[in-house]
Amino acid sequence: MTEAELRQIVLDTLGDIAPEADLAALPPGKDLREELDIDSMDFLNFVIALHEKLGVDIPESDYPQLVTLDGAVAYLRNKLGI
Amino acid sequence: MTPVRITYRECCRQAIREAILTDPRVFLMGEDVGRYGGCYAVTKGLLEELGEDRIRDTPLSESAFVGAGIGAAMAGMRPIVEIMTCNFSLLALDQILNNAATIPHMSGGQFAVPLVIRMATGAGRQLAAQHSHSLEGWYAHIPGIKVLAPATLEDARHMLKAALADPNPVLIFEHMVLYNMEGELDPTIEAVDIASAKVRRRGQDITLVTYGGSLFKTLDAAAALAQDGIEAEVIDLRSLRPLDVATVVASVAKTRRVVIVDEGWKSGSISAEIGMRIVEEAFFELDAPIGRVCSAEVPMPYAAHLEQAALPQPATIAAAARSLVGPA
Amino acid sequence: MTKVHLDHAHNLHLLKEMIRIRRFEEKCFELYQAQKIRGFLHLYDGEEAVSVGIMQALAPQDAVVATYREHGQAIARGIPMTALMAEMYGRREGCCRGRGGSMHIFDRERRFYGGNAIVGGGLPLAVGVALGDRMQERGSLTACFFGEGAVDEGEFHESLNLANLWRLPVLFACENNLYAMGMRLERAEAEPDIHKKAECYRIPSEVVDGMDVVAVEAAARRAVDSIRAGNGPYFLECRTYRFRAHSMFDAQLYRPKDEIEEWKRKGPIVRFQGWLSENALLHADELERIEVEVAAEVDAAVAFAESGTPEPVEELERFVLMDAVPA
Amino acid sequence: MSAFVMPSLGADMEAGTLVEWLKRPGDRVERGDVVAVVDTQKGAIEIEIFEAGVLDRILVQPGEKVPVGTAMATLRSNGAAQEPEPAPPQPPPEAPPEPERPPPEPPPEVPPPEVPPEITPPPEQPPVEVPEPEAKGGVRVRISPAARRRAAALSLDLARLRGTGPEGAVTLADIEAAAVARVSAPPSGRAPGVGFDPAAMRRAIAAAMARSKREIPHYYLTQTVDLRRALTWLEAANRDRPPTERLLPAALFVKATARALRKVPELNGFWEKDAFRPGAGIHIGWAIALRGGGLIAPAIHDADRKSLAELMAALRDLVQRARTGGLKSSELTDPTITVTSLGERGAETVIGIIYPPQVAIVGFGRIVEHPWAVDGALAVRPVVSLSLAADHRASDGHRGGLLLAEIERLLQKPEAL
Repeated sequence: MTEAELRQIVLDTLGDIAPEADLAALPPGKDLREELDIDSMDFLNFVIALHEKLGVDIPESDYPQLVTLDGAVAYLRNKLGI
Repeated sequence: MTPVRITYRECCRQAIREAILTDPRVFLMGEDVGRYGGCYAVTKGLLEELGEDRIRDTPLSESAFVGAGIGAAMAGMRPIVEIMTCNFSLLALDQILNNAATIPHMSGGQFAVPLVIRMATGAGRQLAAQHSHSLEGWYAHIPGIKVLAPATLEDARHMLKAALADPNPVLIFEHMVLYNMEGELDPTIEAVDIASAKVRRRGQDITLVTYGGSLFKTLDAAAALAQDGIEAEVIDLRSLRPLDVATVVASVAKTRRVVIVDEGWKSGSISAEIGMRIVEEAFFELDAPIGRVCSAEVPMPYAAHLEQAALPQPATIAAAARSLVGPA
Repeated sequence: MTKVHLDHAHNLHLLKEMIRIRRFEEKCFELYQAQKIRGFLHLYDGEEAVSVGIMQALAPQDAVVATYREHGQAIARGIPMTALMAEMYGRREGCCRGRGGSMHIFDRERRFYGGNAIVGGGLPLAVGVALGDRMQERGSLTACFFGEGAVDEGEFHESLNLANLWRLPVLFACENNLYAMGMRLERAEAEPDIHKKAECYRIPSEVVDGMDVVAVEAAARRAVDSIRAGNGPYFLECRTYRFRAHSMFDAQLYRPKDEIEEWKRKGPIVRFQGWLSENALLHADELERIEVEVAAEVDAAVAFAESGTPEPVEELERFVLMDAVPA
Repeated sequence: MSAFVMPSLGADMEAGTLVEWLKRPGDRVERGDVVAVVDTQKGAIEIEIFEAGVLDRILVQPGEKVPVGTAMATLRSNGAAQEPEPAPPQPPPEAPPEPERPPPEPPPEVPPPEVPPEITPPPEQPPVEVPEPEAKGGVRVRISPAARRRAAALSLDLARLRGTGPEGAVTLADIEAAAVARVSAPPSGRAPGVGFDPAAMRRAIAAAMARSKREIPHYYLTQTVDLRRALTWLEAANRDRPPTERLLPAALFVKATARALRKVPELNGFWEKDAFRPGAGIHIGWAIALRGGGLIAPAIHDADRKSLAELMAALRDLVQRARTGGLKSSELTDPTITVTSLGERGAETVIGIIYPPQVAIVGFGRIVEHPWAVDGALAVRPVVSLSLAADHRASDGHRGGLLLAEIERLLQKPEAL
């Protein structure tokens, strides 16, 4: 899996949670929760979706690394070793 | 056991004869059932064999002899009363409703009315309005009685036995067009129940619910539909009260479409009741409106072409089914 | 004893009317076997004197209520054979557009209030027509025909009681032909003497030889005079016999063949025609002319029916509800 | 030469068996003479001939059963010479094999009536189970019940579906096809916000809130609650749970409120016709903010008896279905009290407006770090502002206070929730 494919999976997952959001315009470094009006329930669903799609375990303590698009992609690349 | 070739009329006769020979409490009463041999020749020869005491010709007094049948049943007999046709039963409706159907309940269970009333029913022989009614649906409205509509030879042969064994008044409607029907009686069937419907033809595209004389028109319609690749499931109700709704609902849940075929007039008919039961119990299974094919709401005309136009026909049944199945 | 005015013309009229009915019924019997007439068919052979006799005493404004064995009453009342035959062919040109058939003949113009296929069903109607006529002071009466089988129906009791209670102008004409379908009189009646039943309701009643057209006419005139004088209903028991089966499909297991032959020998036509000839009141050519005229009338009726047209199916539901009461 | 045929003696007589000839070939016959005897189901019946003439040849022998209309003998009309012996008569038409079923009286060719048999229109009563799938602009979608239920289950927007059923109605097959089409749709083909019509929802919220303010005499209480024990327990509990089973503070809030209501039942129920009607159970209405606007508070049934894991699953399910229009109307109508929480990005304190005909609403603000006196010393603690708005017709401030105190007490022992 390439980084671009991984980024697309993250974007798709965010799209399921915030269907009406314009993901193309999402600044990759900004806090997702602010940009996409995501609450704790949405964020939990985001983590669950990544866990199910990619088979990675994401402990609660790692949540802060996933709050931006770039952060999430980097974290997952590291986890998946790609 | 080689199957026996027999007519629906002969099945009825054998059932009556067997009942009288096996149970001293059973006797037959009705207009011209003895010397004349029965208006439809069902009881021909029984008077000579079983005698005047057990095969009783009555004067033309329907209210009196039906009421007498109720009284004899309450006194311990197991009478079979023949009303020549359901058209004449209107003269005995008060006895059937206010006595036979009501006394067991009204007496607090002190009296049962183990009575069987047989009637010919239906149209199709140009007997005009007063002799062509189909009133099974009316009687199926009444709590306290059971209403049967034997269509097959096996049911004509064995329903009477079960009806006589039942402690309640049981009305058996024999569609007059069926008397001449001939076929092979299944020898393996010794007895039948009188409460459940039967699937006479399997299918998964649409359910056709019917009873009595309309069964064979409905089977013809199903055959026609099969040519268009539409497999119809045909259900023979056999009993109109109690109604075996479960069998109907199970089929509708599979096919999701249903047409009810009923020779009665549509308004307040048994088909109306069946349709309502389906809506109450299988509303979410439906994928199309419930269809009905009934007689036109007119007094049955004598002229052949008008009578045939008024009655349900295989063509109209198949058309109703096609309109619900939509483009294959 | 009211006397029947027996002039030559009247004799021929009585004879011809009976022969008209007989030949019509014979043609119906033939046409049924050829599947031209269907359903139930109850023929009147042997009872002609009752209808013809009674109809002589009725006036045009009087009403008639009959039963399913009604061809005799219909023809004697003047309903054309053409309309009757077309009705049995199920044609629109029939007296009821082909909807009634043999058992349900109606004719508004001749106040023929129909045949009724439910035994006893006509009696309450007749009482009602008489009540309506009396309340509208029409000065007319209603002749109600029924068989002896009807006396066992509850409606017989209810109708006779009501008719005399309100002194209604009803002529109860019982055609006692000894058989209610397969039930011989004695096997059905605790009291086989039918006319006695009318006494329970204090209705004047008579027994009359239903095979003697003159006797029937005389009795009918006595009855009509009494009714028109305001004495209320009158009961006539006409003892007669039907030569044919109850209906077309009847092996007549319930009566011996010689009994039928015996009654045929003293049938209404044979007797009256014989009496006229013996008393030189009928010439051979007159009888010949009657037979030729009747045969032509019957053949014309058949031709009319054969050329009839079926009522369009689109009219099936017409008259289920009426738009208005016919004037 | 004419034929003497088997006559029809009754409406339902199809055939007859010749029993006996009463005349022999060469006999003279007159109209009305009885020439034979035929047996039927009714018994033996004498048969008349309607033509005068001389009986010519017999075609049917006694004992033979032949259908009505079959020629049984030939008749020479008067004076005609005996016909030369014609070819042997072909056997009377083979009696049609007795059909299994009654040979339907051959009805004259009756064209099916032009008027199609009237199919009674489907009953128009609205579905009970699933909220009205009004298409935009309020036009009712013609859809079969089975199709509607399936659409709800698949969270399909009905408005854009074209039906292939009677008069264009949407059928089950149409739903199945649409569902398949959606799954295979390219990712970008995102289904827009689904379910509720925002305008209709806004109208409904406005009406309810206005009525609440108009009719209900609210009293308000707030309390600040220390959450250190609760959050510490939560962190430990989530450490060894997979994401799908992890708990959020909301689960603790719902459970604590539900258990507390057992002690103060007069806050759990409805105010109807000037009287309090207690709830048949403790059904917590959990306020969910919908993306793109709108608020809905579906019920978590018997919240006091559910485990934290069950509550969490219920919360996730409600949020997911609320946002896709898959809620049952019964879930919207039977909460016995409402709990609202604005979450991490809400205000510190939220004080709600009661949702009629309920009699109370509990609010949880944002969890924040506050200075907190512990045994006389200053410490920093994560706290939450807990509020209650209650209907003064049904309860008094004192009872409201007891509820908040009980919630606080329960939150100090999260492991017991």
